[in-house]
Amino acid sequence: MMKGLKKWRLVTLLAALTIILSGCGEEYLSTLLPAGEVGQDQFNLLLLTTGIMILVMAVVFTIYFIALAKFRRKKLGDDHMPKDVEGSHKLEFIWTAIPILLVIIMAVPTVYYTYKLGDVSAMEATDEEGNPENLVVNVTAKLYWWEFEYPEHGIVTSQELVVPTGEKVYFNLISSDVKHSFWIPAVGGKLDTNVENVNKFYLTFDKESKDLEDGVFYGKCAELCGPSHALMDFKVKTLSPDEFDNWVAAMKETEGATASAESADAGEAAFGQSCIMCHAVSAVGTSGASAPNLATYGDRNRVAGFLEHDKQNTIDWIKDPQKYKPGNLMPAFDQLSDEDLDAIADYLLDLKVEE
Amino acid sequence: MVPISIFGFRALWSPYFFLTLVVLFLLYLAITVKWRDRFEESEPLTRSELIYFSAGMLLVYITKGSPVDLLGHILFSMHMVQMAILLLVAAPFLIKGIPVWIWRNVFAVPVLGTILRVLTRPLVSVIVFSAMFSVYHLPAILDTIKLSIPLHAVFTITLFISALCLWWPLLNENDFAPRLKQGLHKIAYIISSAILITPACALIIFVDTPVYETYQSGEAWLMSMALCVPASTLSALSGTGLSGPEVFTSMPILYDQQMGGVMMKILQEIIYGVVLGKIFLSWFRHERDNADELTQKQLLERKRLSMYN
Amino acid sequence: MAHDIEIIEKTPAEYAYKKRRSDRLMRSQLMMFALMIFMTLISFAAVQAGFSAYFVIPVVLLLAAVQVGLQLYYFMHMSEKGHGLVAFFMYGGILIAFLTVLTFVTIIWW
Amino acid sequence: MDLNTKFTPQSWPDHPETATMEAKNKFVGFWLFLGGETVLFATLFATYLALKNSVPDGNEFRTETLFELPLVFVMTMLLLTSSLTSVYAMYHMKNYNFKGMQVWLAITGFLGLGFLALEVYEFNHYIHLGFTFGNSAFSSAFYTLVGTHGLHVAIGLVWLTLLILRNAKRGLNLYNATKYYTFSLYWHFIDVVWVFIFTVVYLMGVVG
Amino acid sequence: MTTVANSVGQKKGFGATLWDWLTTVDHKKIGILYLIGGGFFFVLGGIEAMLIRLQLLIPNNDFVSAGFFNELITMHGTTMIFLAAMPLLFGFMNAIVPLQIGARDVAFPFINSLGFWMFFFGGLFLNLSWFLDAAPDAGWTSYASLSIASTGHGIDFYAIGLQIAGAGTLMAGINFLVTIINMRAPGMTYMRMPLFTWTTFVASALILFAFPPLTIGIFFLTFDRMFGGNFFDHTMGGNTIIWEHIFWIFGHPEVYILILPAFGIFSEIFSVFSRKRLFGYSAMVFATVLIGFLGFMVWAHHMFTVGLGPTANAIFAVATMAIAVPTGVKIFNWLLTMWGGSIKITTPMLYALGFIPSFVMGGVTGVQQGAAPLDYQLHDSYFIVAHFHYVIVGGVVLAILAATHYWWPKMFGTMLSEKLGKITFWFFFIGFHMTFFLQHFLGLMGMPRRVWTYMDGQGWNLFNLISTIGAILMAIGVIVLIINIIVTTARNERVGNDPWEDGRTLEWAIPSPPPFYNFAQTPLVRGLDTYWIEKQEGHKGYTAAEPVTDIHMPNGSIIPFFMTLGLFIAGFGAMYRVDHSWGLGVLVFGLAFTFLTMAIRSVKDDLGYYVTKDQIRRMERGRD
Ligand code: HEA
Ligand code: HEA
Ligand code: HEC
Ligand code: CUA
Ligand SMILES: [Cu+2]
Repeated sequence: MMKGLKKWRLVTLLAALTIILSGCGEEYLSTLLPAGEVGQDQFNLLLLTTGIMILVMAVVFTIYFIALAKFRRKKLGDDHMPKDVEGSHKLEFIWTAIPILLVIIMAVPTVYYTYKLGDVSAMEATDEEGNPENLVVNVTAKLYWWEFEYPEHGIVTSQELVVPTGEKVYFNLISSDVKHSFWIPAVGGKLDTNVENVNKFYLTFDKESKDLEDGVFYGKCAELCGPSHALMDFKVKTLSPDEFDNWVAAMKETEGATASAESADAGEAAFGQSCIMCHAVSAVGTSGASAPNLATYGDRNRVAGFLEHDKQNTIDWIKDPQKYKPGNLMPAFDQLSDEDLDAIADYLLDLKVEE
Repeated sequence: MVPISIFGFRALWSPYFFLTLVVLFLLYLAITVKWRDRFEESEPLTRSELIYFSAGMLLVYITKGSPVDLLGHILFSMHMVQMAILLLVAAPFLIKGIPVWIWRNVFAVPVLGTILRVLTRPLVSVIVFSAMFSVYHLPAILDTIKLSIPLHAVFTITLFISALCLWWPLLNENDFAPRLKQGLHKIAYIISSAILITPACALIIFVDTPVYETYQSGEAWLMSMALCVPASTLSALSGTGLSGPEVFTSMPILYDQQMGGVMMKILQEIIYGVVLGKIFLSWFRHERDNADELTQKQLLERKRLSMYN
Repeated sequence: MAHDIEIIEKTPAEYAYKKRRSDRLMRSQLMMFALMIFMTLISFAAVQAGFSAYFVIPVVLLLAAVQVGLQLYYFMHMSEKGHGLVAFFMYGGILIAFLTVLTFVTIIWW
Repeated sequence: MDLNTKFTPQSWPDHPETATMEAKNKFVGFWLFLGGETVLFATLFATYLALKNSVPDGNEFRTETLFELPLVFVMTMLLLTSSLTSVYAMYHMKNYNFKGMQVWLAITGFLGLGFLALEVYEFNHYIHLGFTFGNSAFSSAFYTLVGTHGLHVAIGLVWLTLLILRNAKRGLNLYNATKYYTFSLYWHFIDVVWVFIFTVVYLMGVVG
Repeated sequence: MTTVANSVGQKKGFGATLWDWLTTVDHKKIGILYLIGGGFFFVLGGIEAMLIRLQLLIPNNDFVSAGFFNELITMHGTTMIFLAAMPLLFGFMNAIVPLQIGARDVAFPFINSLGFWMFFFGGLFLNLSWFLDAAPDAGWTSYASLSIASTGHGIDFYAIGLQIAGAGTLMAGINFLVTIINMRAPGMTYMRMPLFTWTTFVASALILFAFPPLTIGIFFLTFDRMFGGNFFDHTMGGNTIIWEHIFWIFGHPEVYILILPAFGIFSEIFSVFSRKRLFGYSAMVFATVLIGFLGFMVWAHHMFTVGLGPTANAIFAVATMAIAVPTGVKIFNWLLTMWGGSIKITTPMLYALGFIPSFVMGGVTGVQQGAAPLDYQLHDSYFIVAHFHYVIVGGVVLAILAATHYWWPKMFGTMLSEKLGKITFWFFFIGFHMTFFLQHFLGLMGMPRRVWTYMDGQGWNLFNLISTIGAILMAIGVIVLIINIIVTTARNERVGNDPWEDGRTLEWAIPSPPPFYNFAQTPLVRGLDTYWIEKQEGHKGYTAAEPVTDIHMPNGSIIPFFMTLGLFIAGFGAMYRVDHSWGLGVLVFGLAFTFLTMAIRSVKDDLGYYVTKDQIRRMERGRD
């Protein structure tokens, strides 16, 4: 009877919590609206622990307020002498045993999910023909941008991670300068990108991003990495498996693309003059570039990961990157003429692989 | 998944072992109650002694006789739980369950008494126990032991005796045999024993491949099952696809092994934690009940210190 | 006045007893020293002899631990009266020392 | 406390190192300090173990080839012996034999000096081989661990010298007895650390 | 040598007063020095916090620059933890613990003063970075890859400043330990020690074992940055994770070093203002010890996302959750202390009452973070910021404010205004919850911590705005407290021994403020809450353990000040050695200066002086 009552209370509590918690936050950014299995597991753990915590607090607050109401000196009189009690073994046993029980209730799923989420044994699995069974993305974090390599397909992109929905995507994470941390709040978190070893984990993306407000999920750098840590955002596009395959094919088609300084296109020429030594415009390659790959620049959602994606911002950025992202590693090109900048921006905004 | 009941009643419930324990228990009752007056200086059996002894016996049966034992041969993690309970709970219970006057007589036996006194010296007992425990879990040794019934029996019993010796100095309250008088020494003793078994646990926890042949699918595993499953049952089962632990559980072997190390460490820590709590409590009582004496001591010490001032 | 110093003379018998005791203590310490030297020799010899690392490492570590115990208990008198809390804190330090070393050889990669 | 109180072997207290409140405080405090030092050295050892033989590509310094045991053996013997000589010094201190104590302490000091000289020689040798502090993470960890111990020895020597010289004229009293005693504790502790250094760094290093 | 006459204190000139404070070794004065130093840094850290909050008031704000913001958070965290919270607690420990155990001073008065000056000069060094070059900017945790990469001398200031301050802390820790072990009055058995003394004891033990790793870690950092070391340079075989481990091996015990004395303070307050002995005293003591012990086994919960592997994460997760149990025991014992008591809501009690709900909320979110897979989401988000401000501000800072009101009359002989005290409380308390409660949700909504600014349109604007307003309320509260102190000091109404009237422990048995020798005769302690027992039996004051005798007192000394000054100078040398040739000279000079003062200290006998029986009798008579 008692037990039934408690269970019932817990369930309503959890239900109420779900409603309250999901009421806040943006769909593309909030851990409270998980868009993948990992995030869902973590969210469930959040609900469970929050439920227990509210229970604990309810008990504490109840005793607290009753004591406060009943035993005020104002009520009892100034010379009331309370009886001294040394303690009570029975009570002490109760409030040791029950918390232990609660801790065990939390510990079991904790350990279970720790192992579940840490299981990357399938990462290297291959089918009969030796093809990898799972999509693996190599993430390299750099001051202050992200590079995503798809080793199976031989392509690289930056600032925007593109992944298929409905399957486990495995990540190899490393940093090439100082430590960063890779976090997509709405999908599941989070793993550090250390400088000296590769960290591995997986995420699942269950929701296509095109219905979202910006058409992308937001990704964040979660470890302090210098002045522009706050701006080291990236975006995540989740596509249906078919669309993803198309995207990969389109990416592969940019093979060999380059910007020639002699080109008739003024933008391409200027770009080939000043920028190509750092920025590639072909998406085929491996990680290790010193600057973001711009092959998909026209498809992007943001400039440099966080600015509104438009021509003016592109120009402003090229003129004075430090103004927008203090401490980043791109030099200013304020010596370029306005026409050149304009042409470069047009050229860049035309670099697309999606229709 | 196959249920473990396929091994049959004898393997599951070890009736002979059970009978042995019943006989031992009757013997205990006989000595402590029936024939008690034949011993000088004997004292009536107290209720707590009876409870401790019965609980100890029950735990011995549960860990070494009941299906837990069988599981312990299939799953390494279960094996570790079994070890922890047998060595760290059942052993002290049995010590506390046997009345002091019996122990006094045991320690009075000429040669045996001397040996026991050496074995229960704190420094010796803690080292012997940790060494035996660690050696036991070296893969080569464990695999060998688990393939031979006599070896297994001998080692288990010796290990159990060394556990009794480990607990002795902590529990003993009399001077006829080694004891740890001061709470601080007890704490040091417990902590050092916790430290000394950590390397073994840590190795088990952090090694990244399954290291025990007898807990992996294959020949060795099947052979080791002979330890607790009658040969006839086992041969009857051959051909049913009994290949290894994976028949009974979905847990990967490596996880089973790591979990074993973790279980051992956590159980050991909980048990030692309880003991530490008890030591603390008795220290507290001591301080409270002897406050006047302690005050006198402090006054004397004060006098000594101010002598040259 | 409290800072008048009282001087307590030992009787000749007491004094002789004290002398005897401290001489005995000194002799045992000398023996421990011999033991320590001996253990050191074994350690170096075990390494020089080129036994397998799996054998040598536990042995030298064990010998080191024993030697440290001897230093603490014989040379530094940690077993004497009035060292209870001292021992407690030393053990505390050793416990934490142990944990630190343990993690650094296990969960830091490589 | 009066420094001029004269004791005789007969009136000298059994435990001069804890005969007064100040002395007892110093005694306990110093032991606690050693407890802290244990953790301090543990951190150094742990780091050393984590970085042992961890060098950039192409760097060929390894424990197996670098360390030479004979030298370490001599150093060990010197330091172990100095531990014994300081025990002798304390034996005389407890018997109110000031001369004996000073002499044995001086011997302790010379043994320690010998140890330190060999260590300087050893480091110098390595540096000439090119194994400098900045050579690799391994070298940094090695020099920091062994060097911190060496620094402790050096500090001990300075302390010892000051003690011996300062009290040479005025002899033993309850004020400086504790100072001598804590010094001897310190010295033993240095020895304890060295036992682990020669085991963990050198012996285990040579084994690989 | 100080003579008795001037310790008793006639009117003195400014120079003499200053000299007196620079050379003092009296634990009560050093306590006050700690309060002044810690209070100064608290306001400084608070101002930094206000700047942080103002910057985050609205999206895309450019009130401060990105680099400056990182300096702000780093200095805010470092200042608050090392230079404000800990020293303030040390202030109360120094002023109160010797009184509670019936001692005339701490075990090592000289080292006590040295510890203070080390803290003060260390803090000064750290904060001079604002004016010279640049302040540290890698977070208070200074994770290695970033702190090695950081240019300028900011991190060098961090390393050297903390090294000096940390050494002072270690000394203070050992000093308290020995004081409590050796200097307890007769009859004060361990099981009769007031809880504030107990928690000081355990916190000091934590200091003893937690600070050496920090020392070493900072040395590594110093070597890597200034002397060509390679501990954290992975291209040379180094490993940055070593820093994280070492920092948290120190860092987690550090948070218990902060909270345990706070627990002690509240234990005293609950019992006094409920007019009832502490419920479950022995369980409280055991829980304290257990928390201290477990505190060393959980550090990797700050590193769940580092990639240590599932096994390590699982072990540390479970160990972390276990700490909830002893802490819970404490919470319930406090509640049961109030239960059946006679609760008087004074300002200190108000803080204690505010503490319970605040701390429990912070504690339970801590346990949630302990669930490793959940922490993958929470780590380095504002949820963490919310958690630790709930435990630190809701626990430690409330305790410090409570102790300020509670012990002010004992330390200064005059009561802070209760009315202003309550106003402070309400501003601070409401502001505190406004600031930090919503930060939990900000974290869950995806806001990482340590962000200089945030874009519009992420749904974070409103909560950040509210949070900033809350911070302003807190600041108002603190300002009211400052006014209270000024007004009270000006008014200076003297109070007697036991101004709260329900005092239970020994400090209330002697005058406020106590004479420089504390107890004219050493007290005899007759039980837990010994002064309460005396009062119940109708006695005035305390029972003496011995007749009036001459009292031995330590001499004041300027050496600690100069010893630290030497290190302070050497610090600049070490730092500028890299880019100026004179650096080495300054380094050597500073160290030599310190060694010289050390040599002077060890060669010059310092035997203290005596206050004679007659003088004591005269002074005690003069009082009544
Ligand atoms: C005074 C300081 C203080 C205190 C007391 C605590 C207490 C606790 N802390 Fe906190 N913590 C910090 C200061 C503190 N912390 C700081 C400063 C950081 C961040 C550092 C940084 O990164 O900059 C941090 C970060 C931090 C993390 C890392 C988060 C991350 O970065 O990913 C974790 C993870 O486990 C954690 C856990 C805990 C736990 C379990 C407790 C427990 O001790 C809490 C126990 C208390 C209770 C649980 C409440 C009372 C109990 C009951 C009423 C009984 C019943 C309860 C249950 C059964 C649940 N803390
Ligand atoms: C003891 C520890 C302590 C204390 C007391 C506080 C107190 C406060 N903290 Fe602190 N905080 C930390 C320790 C502490 N903090 C740590 C360790 C970090 C992490 C740093 C890092 O990431 O590295 C942190 C980080 C931190 C952040 C996150 C920064 C980020 O990640 O980007 C924020 C943001 O809101 C914040 C706010 C506050 C506020 C508003 C207070 C308030 O409670 C402050 C209240 C005090 C005042 C407001 C004083 C005001 C007095 C005046 C203003 C007087 C007026 C002046 C005159 C009249 C001259 N703190
Ligand atoms: C020295 C190398 C370097 C050169 C030369 C350089 N860049 Fe960059 N560029 C960078 C880096 C590094 C970044 C990433 C900055 C960040 O986000 O922190 C970047 C980012 C960008 C971005 C934003 C990328 C995105 O994915 O949103 C654009 C657009 C860009 N650069 C354009 C240019 C143009 C146009 C030129 C030539 C006129 C140029 N860059 C020259 C290094 C360079
Ligand atoms: Cu990259 Cu923060
Ligand atoms: Cu922590």
